[in-house]
Amino acid sequence: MLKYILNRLFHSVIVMFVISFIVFFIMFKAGDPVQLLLPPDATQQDVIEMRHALGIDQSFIKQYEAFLKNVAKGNLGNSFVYGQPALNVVFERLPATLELSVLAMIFSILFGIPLGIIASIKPKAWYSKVIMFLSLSGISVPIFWTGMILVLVFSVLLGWLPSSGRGEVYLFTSAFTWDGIKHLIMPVLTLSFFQLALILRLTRTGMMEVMMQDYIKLATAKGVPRRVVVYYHALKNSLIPLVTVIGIQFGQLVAFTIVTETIFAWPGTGKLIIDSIQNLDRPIVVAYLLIISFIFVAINFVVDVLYTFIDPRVRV
Amino acid sequence: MQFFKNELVVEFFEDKLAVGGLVIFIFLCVLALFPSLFSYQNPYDLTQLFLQNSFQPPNHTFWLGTDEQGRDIFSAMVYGLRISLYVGLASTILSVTIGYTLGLISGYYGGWVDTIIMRIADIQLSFPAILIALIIMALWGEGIGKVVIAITIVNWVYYARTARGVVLSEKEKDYAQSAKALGMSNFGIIFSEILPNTTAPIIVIATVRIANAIILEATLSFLGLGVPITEPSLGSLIANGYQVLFSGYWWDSVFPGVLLMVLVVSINLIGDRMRDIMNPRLKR
Amino acid sequence: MALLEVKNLKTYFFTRSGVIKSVDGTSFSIEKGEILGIVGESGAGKSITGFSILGLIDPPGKIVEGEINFDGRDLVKLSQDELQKIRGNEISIIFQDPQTSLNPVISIGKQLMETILYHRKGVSKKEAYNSCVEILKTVGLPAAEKRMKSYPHQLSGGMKQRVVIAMALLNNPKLLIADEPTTALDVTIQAQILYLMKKLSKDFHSALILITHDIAVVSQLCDKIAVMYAGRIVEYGSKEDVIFNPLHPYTKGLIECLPKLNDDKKRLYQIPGIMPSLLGLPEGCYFKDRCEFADEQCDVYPPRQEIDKRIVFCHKVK
Amino acid sequence: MSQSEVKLLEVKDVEKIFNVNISTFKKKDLHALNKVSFDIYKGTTLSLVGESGCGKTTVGKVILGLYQATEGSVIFRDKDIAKLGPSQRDNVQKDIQMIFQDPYSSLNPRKKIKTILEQPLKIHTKMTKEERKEAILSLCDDVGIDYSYLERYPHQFSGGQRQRIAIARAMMLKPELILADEPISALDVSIQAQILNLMMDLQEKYNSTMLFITHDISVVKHISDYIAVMYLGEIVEYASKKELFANPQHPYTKMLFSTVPDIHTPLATESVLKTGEIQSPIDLPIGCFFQNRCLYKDKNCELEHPDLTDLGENHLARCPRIGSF
Repeated sequence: MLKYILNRLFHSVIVMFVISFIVFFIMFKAGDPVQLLLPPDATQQDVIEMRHALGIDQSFIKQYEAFLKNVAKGNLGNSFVYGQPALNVVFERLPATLELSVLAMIFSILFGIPLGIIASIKPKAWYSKVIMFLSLSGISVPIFWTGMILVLVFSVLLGWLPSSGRGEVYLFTSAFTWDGIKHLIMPVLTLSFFQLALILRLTRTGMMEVMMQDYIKLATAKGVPRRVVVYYHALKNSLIPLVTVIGIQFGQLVAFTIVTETIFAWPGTGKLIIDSIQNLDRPIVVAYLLIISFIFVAINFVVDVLYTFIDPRVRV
Repeated sequence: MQFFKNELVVEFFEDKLAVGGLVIFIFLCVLALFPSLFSYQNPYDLTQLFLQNSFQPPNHTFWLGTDEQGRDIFSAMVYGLRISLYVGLASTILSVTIGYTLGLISGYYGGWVDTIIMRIADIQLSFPAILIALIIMALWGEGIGKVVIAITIVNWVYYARTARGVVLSEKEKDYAQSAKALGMSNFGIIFSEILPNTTAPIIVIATVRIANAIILEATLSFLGLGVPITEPSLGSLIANGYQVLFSGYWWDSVFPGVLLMVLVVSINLIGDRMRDIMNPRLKR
Repeated sequence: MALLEVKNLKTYFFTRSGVIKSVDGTSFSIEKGEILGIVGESGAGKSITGFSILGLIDPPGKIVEGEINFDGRDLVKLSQDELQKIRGNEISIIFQDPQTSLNPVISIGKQLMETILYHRKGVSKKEAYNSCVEILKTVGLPAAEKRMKSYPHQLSGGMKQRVVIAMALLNNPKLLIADEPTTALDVTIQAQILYLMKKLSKDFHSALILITHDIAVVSQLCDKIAVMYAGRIVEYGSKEDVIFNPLHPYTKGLIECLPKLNDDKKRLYQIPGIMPSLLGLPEGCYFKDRCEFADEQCDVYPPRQEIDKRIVFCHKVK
Repeated sequence: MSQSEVKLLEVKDVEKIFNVNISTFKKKDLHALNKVSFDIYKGTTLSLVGESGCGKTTVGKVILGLYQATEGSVIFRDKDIAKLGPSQRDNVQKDIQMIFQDPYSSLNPRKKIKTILEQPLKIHTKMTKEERKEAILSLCDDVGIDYSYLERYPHQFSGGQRQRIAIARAMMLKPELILADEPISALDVSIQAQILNLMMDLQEKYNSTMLFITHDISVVKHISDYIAVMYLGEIVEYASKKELFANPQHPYTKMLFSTVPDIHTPLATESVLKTGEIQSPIDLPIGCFFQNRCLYKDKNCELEHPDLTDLGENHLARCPRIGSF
């Protein structure tokens, strides 16, 4: 067991290492930020000095070496734009992003799984068809469009909810204040529509596949009540593959905050990365990508380990 | 008319929603293929635009209103549809070709070929798809061709993984073994024996991923990192209209959005039905 | 009175390609403690007969006609809730493939215990646990306590089938239905399982319906035999009569074409042709195209004949 | 029966070891075959009998080239093919053909019957299109396939018909050696006899040699000249059919014979419950592989692995205690 966990941990570290290389390589190729940073009337001397100050006048290998050394010290360099350590800039905004993602994920699971089960039990009933059609729209509508329409309806036309910003923050999150909640509703809904629909559909297909199995028929044949067959025998089997999906999808959610935050002017990392990409603010982009990948890899690791607990077939 | 007697085809047509999706999709394809037949004006021909027409709400002349340059929204949508569809189809064809081939080879040969291809896929999947596309576009700058390539790079993994999975089970089947025992070449076994038996899941995923590619392109364009504004797709039309959405000119972005939604829903309806009838695990 | 009496049972499947009459008017009965064998080729309707008794037919299948009288009740008329009380309690079933019969993510112990707990109110978990360990020992599973904690993938096919048998016997059912219980197993394991089933159904005073394609297995185990062909019973009688003096040409052919242990290399007797598709059944006797005795008389489906307590459907039997 | 003393195929000390994952991070050796040796004589049928997992199919796949032997040799026409894949065997391969167990998966569902039958000819002969057609039609007559079948796809046929097609494909090149891996076990009882008869007819007509792989003892009695009983990757008894059925020696053979259901014998007795189950081929025991199921085992059986010894008249058995029980 411990050996397995260490094995997976080692694997994760390798993946992180490769990712760091790719990310750094991409940013190295990305172009020269100096042109953007200096005023138009800067002299050639200014440019050379600035390049030296930023450390980008050296060879790729040298830069990468320096980069790795700094990473080991927990230093990803100073932001070209903000002048502060890049990690700090990203970490400062991370809670706002995670708040959105976590709430959206919880919301999607809370509604997606039960609705998926309902739609799987009687696939031909009218309510199943309604659920399925709605979920189809869920995976068909781009996130930015959902957000736009929500703003148009609830902020512009009805004036019920604020259209931008984060509202009052209490202990890292705005979920504990009424003002904060009002600001959260639309971004979270926007972000969760697609996930909810996806989880719902996967639950449904999984349940329907499991319900065809012999062991479900045998459970019925030995007189286990219908609800136990569905909610214990079948659900337990179909939840196992869902864990993987939910793990992967959480990473996707974090990435999709880029869109949500743009629309709702949410002060998180998504907005930061879009700005930084446009400014070629290399340290910020690298820091952001590394942190996101780290979250992603960490989740995959947790899912792998979790698997050995919930699925007796892979238990060591 | 052998085609209409095929069991899968018959089964497909039994679902009214799916047939509806197919009809709408075909209609949209016709619109996109011959945009000039359906539109009031060529929205990119500046000689046809008049500033006095700007920001007109929907009316008799301009069914769906006009934008700030006096451009007919309906006409712009038809042209935008063309680009959205092009990006979706082109990137899907490219990524199917690349992913399918790599998946077949990876699954059939196994060993280090498999390890390398699948490790690359694993690492790529360690990044959220949209992030990869975003970075690529940020580095290369906008452009239709670039969007197609970015989406291909994101999507090939899904085909590769699926194809590999199917090949792993197909190559152990007796028909493949018997071809091998006959001394057939590996190339022949992969492409002439195994490939025809792996198309069903690939077709299903491809349908779903066309829809996905269209959404991804729209999202990139919305963020200003997709197709250039001179050749707008539905996504860039929405982005363009979004800037004036709260000034009351809602038609500028809402109508392109509706069309985008209809397009994606119609493709997903088709994909859904195909998934249902081709899923061997739901068949008795 | 018979424990189970099936009268004119018809189970049809309403598919896209047409109505499949999987079971088309079969009648048979079984007494307490008796063993009945239902033999036939795949698609003959034998498994569907077994599933019909327990009301386990899923759409597009449906019991369209007939009675299944069990212990004074007509099972066809009962609701799913009422059937649930009978399933696994008064009537149990054993499936063909032990590999897929047990839930892979629930421990053997839990799967056994729930069979008791849902049927017998007032039984404590402790008591249920003890009965389960007891029955695992009865079916010959070593280290029963340890096995209670195991998951199905940790057991071999033969062991899983023992667990399924144990599960079926837990509530001391009056009737046990075994659907090809040994087809997926090796001969040596098959012999063990068959022996066990015969012995246990005696010890537990359960009647047993054995559904199989293997006429040799049926002859070793059963008191009565029903031979099914294309959804209908063609011959039905005591084992001695059906095996050693078969009347219907199909039964004769089935027995004749078995390779025998005591003869030398020579051509086997063979029944020509194949069983007709249930979607394209011929007019008249379903077997006529493969039957050496068939003539124009066989263009009408043969009537039921009772000859010395045996039932045969064939014009050529007098 | 055209028995002869000419060896067509010689299998010598063949070993096959698979390296399998037993859990996510642990690999172990699975000994599928342990020093298997036997000869097949021209024009005869040798049956390999045993329960699932005894390695009988692996033997077939090594001879066919789908697996390469880890050790040992397979001599066919003076050539050692044990470690060669099908495409490395030059002109030898076309004389070894296989009939697979499951006719539902052995025919490519996307190919017409015509294409399936033509394939061996295309790969191994220089026939013209006309000659190929001629050959296919003439074999259709032999095997009992209607010419109209040729334009159809496999899914339009029943199991029995498919197996006929599979047999036709195997016979296409008129091979000297036919490997038949459980060719009838997936078929209905009334069809099994048809296929068995067909195979015997063809063998007679083309004077071919057959390796028949099966778990079904009653079929073995019918079709074979020689029988090898396998257990856990090794041969435990070998004899001519007559000798083996008249005089089975190894405890495992006896157990197998006693458990075959037959309408003339009664059900096995209580003692059958003591016979246990086959063991995993990973971590084989030191002594006799059959020890934990053997009703006659003594201490020595746990210590020493017995050799295959000749009991006279070419009857071999792997048990030192024969005669003492």
